[in-house]
Amino acid sequence: MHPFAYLAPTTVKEAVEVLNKYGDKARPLAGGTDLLVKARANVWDLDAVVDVKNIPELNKINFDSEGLTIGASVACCHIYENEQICDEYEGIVDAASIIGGIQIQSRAGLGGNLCNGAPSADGICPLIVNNAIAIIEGPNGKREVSVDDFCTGPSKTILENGELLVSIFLPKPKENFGSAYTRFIPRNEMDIAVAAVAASVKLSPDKNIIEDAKIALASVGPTPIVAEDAAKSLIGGTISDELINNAASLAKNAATPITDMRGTIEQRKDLVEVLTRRMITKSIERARG
Amino acid sequence: MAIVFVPYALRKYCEDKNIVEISATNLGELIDNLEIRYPGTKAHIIEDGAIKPGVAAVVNHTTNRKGLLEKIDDDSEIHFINAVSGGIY
Amino acid sequence: MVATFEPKKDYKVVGTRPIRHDGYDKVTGKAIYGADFKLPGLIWGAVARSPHAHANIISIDTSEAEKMDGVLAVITHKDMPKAESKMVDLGEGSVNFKWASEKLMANKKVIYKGHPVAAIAAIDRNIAEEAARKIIVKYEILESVTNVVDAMKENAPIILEDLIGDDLGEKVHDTNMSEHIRHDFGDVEKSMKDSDHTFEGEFNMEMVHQGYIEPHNATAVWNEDDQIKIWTSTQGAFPARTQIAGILQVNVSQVKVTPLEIGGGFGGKIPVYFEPIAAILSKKSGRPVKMVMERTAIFETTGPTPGGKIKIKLGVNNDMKINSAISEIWFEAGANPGGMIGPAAMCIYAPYNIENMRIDACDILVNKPKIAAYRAPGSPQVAFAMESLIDELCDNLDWNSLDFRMKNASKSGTRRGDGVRFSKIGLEEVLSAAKASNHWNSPLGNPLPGIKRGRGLATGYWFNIGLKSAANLAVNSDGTVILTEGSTDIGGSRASMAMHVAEVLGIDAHDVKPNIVDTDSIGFTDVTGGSRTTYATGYACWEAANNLVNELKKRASILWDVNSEEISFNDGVFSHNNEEKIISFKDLASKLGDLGGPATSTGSVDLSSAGDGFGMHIVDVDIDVETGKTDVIRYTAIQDVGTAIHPSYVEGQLQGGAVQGIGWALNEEYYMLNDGSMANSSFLDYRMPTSLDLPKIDTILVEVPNPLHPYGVRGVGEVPICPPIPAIANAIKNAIGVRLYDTPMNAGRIIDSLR
Amino acid sequence: MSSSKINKVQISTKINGQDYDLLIPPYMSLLDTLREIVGLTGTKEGCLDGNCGACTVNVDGRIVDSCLVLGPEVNGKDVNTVEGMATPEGLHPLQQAFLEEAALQCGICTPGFLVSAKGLLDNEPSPSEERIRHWLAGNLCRCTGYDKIIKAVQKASK
Repeated sequence: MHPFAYLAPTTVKEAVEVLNKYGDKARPLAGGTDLLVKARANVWDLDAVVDVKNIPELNKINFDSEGLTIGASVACCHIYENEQICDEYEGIVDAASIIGGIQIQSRAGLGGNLCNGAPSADGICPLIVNNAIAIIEGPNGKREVSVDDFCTGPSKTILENGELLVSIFLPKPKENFGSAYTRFIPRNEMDIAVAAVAASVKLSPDKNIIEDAKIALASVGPTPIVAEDAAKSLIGGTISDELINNAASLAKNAATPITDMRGTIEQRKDLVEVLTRRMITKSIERARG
Repeated sequence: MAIVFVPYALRKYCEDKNIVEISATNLGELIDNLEIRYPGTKAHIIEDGAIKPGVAAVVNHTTNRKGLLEKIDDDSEIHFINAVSGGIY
Repeated sequence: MVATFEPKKDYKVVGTRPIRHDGYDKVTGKAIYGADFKLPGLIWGAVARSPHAHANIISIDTSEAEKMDGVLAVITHKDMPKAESKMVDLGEGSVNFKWASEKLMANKKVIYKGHPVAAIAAIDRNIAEEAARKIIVKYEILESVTNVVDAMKENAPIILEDLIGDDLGEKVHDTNMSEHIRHDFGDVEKSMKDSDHTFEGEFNMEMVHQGYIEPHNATAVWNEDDQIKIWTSTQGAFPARTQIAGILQVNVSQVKVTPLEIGGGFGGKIPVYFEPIAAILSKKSGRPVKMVMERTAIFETTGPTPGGKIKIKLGVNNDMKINSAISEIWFEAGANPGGMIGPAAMCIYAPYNIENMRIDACDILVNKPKIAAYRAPGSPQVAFAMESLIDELCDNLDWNSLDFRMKNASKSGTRRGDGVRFSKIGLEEVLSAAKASNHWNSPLGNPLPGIKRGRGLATGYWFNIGLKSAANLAVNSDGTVILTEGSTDIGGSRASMAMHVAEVLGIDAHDVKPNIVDTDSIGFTDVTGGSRTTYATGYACWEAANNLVNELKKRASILWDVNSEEISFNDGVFSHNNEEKIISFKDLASKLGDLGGPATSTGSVDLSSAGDGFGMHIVDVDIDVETGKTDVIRYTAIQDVGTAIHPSYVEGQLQGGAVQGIGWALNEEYYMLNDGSMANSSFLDYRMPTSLDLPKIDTILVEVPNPLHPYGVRGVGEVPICPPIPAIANAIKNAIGVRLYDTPMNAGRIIDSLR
Repeated sequence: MSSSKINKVQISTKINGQDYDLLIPPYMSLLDTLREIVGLTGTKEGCLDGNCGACTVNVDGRIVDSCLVLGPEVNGKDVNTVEGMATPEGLHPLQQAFLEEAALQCGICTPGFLVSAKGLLDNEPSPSEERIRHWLAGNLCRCTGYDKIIKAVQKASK
């Protein structure tokens, strides 16, 4: 591993300054579960690692009237141990409780998962279906980016050198909203998704019509995929097996997987269909309460 | 006489038989007598005065541990098979 | 003649469950494993490895690495002692030291990905690893082959130019096939033709790894007097010494190997990897050198057990008897010869009494790591093929597969595939226990909607080896006994060794203090492997204990001034003349100071076999028919264990073996890319089972004592990895109605089979 | 760049209840800090990428893979390892249960399992079998098939 310095700024400003100074030779350290693996595998030759866990904004979970703000270095365990998050953002909790094992969940968080930008990331699709916004600060100030647009390729994101993800904002769920996330893995834990699906729905007051929906797919393309056609097909529809199956089939069409050690194109596309059906159904169940 | 199960590779030296009977009191003598009766066999079993690397001599149920000195009885059966530990190193 | 023993029932120590002697150290973190060992002045070694699976080395430039601060030595193949290319018999196998040496440090070409090309010693591990990255090697990349079919093609690239293959006794040049053997008995062709029904199948398996959690490691000191000291986690200090001496071209007496605690091996820690390299780095740097292997390299360059192709054809008659069997086995050897075709041939038909049989088996080189032993090497593969085909024919002919197995079961006198007759075996008892088991007699129950449930069973066999072991005993004045032995304790064997001694001496298991010592401190002892340790080293302990009793009788004879032959010993008490004079073992021990001084004894054996072992496993699986996900929901392992010395650790062997087999069956594989590299060389993607992937593993210990051991011990460690793969294949078939012929039987394959 | 050009950093940390001031390379993992600097080798290296759990330690009440934590990150924190489980009065109930249930074979994964299981029982004294299996999924054992490990944790549960 290339020897690096350890820096632990206590303000966002300081962190941005130092990240900007080192350019691509520095990375923020939150959970470290991706960073240290990549440094050790010589994927990155870093001169500095910037531990961002001492910056208050990055460590906070905050609810207000608009929604929920999760600091970029908040670990998964703090997410699924938070009762209000468990009540309101079930799809997010689905993901937070299956990333790695308990040891990983003590450290890894959604912020790091997002910045790592893996096509198989468990955390990103649930953020997408919850309409999450990434709050970023950099040398040129603050900007907000929809998580839908955050990833640009395998391990590539819109983050520029010197920019720091500060937090993720999740709008307050509307009435009769439900979200869910699942992945297919050969083992029951400690595995990388062969294919994964997040879904969210907002139901009509009588809970029979889908008023809004969003579907996102992981591990079946170079980035998380927003399956727009599938979601659109649900909107305005009365809940039925046919409606759900049709959306699942459209989601399958949206998947652009490759064949690799984790699965084949055909297997992954089929899984998308199965998992989409299951996640829409689960979102509806949750929305109905 | 002891029964020798002829390894497939040696059957061409043994009139295509898969079993031959040889009398001997120990394994070394048996292999010598086998060579007298069926010339060409010994070189496949013995090298530098010992059983070849990779060959295991089985007397009755189990691999013998006394090499060429292993006692042979009249009702013994002898197999020459691949040494089990061939893959160890 | 080989001594035989009548089984006993009224043991005092054998069959109990004392806490293992090394347990306290291991649960408190005090035990010293290889990587925990430190010496004054210790420096670290690291290796530069080939990124290619097959390439000629054009040049190696070490100058940048040598310039780095903190680097103390750099070596390449030029620093490796040169050995002749010749097979050398080591007593327990054979080795070509030229190949063995070049496997550890490439000479003119690299033949597997990760093949070491240089090694560095530096003041710390990170500097050594960084220096390894600065070794510049120019390669001429060659086409690689990573499966047996490609390796046997007409124009396949040749991996070892100096290999002379043996094709049924004929020499072959320019080949990747190192050996083709055949066994045949009876008239296979005619009997096959005459059979009422014939069934055939081809089975393909991917290479898998032992997956021990502890990385390979070694610490070496090459002293100025050319005495070499090695501390390592090895399954056999003596076989390690033999290999190290051979590769370094020194006498065995110049090498002292101290076995430290070992974190799993399963056969994979019999070969040496870092030990000779660390020694040469020590010689060059003048410092003790420690090396610990990274996980990727462990997958890419150590261990695995062969994948390959197995074809079987069976002829059966309407009386439910197997009439004829023909099989062909092609196994990967890795990049050097010496795979597992011999044992595969021994095992393939072992559970069945078949009059007419033929086996062809080929050992084939591929650009993958040289395979090492892995728990019953060769047997799980052929069990998958044979036991799957047996179930297939039973399905087709509507026969109960357990009854079919009973009807054809091997017994004493049955010949296995290589022609050798079985001695006393317990297969029929195992099958009866399976038939009577709660699992077999329980209904399958109803799965959740969308899930299909199935049950499968299969047998497995391993022959269990004997070989050499030594043990020494010394009596303490407080009546305890020091036991010194040479079998590295990989799973609780210290306890069973101590129990062997305690049973003879009539003392408590904890009054015997077992110690595992270096190669200068005990007689030659073979590997902890082959399911031999409790059998052979236990036998040596038993012998040493009996010799100690005789020695102590002499001491009692001094005490009582009687003839020692008149003294008897029972239940820990020496007596003379119908108990007119008696003294306990402990009391006598306290008086030894005045009775001739310390009492010691030794035991030494060279045994032929640890008694053939058979098992049967029963498994229930749930399969999600939409995703192909398989969950093992119930599992029972039944096995003839001879006599269980410490039943807890015997059960543990059955459970651990079963779970390794479950992983092999469902997910584990070397997923190879076209460039000859392994794509999934991490624990993340290699996917060994976690605790959440498994149910309880129930065990049924069947005890048919082995007459070749004083307490009836049979080898137990390897049999349990043989049945799981076919048992799961049979359960999958039972659940979804489709049979899989390839491993791993992962979700993708299951879904494909349903399409 | 060689490591000698990177300045070492000073950290103050509590390990198994004992205060330590340590000078370490900034890129050194907590695992290596414990093993190489402090000399606590009970915590084992298995994979160095967070997939085996052999290096599990407890930091401020949470179990973590110490191979994925930098030494400097535990400045001011409370680290507990397998060496801190037993007291002068005796073994921790989990350690005792592991011995009695024969829940270890080679023992290399045992420290990680013990620290993980303690992390569970400290907060949930009576977990279900399913919960134990889920909690321990980040710890690989290749020897035992987990059966006896689960039994041992159940035995040490209340």
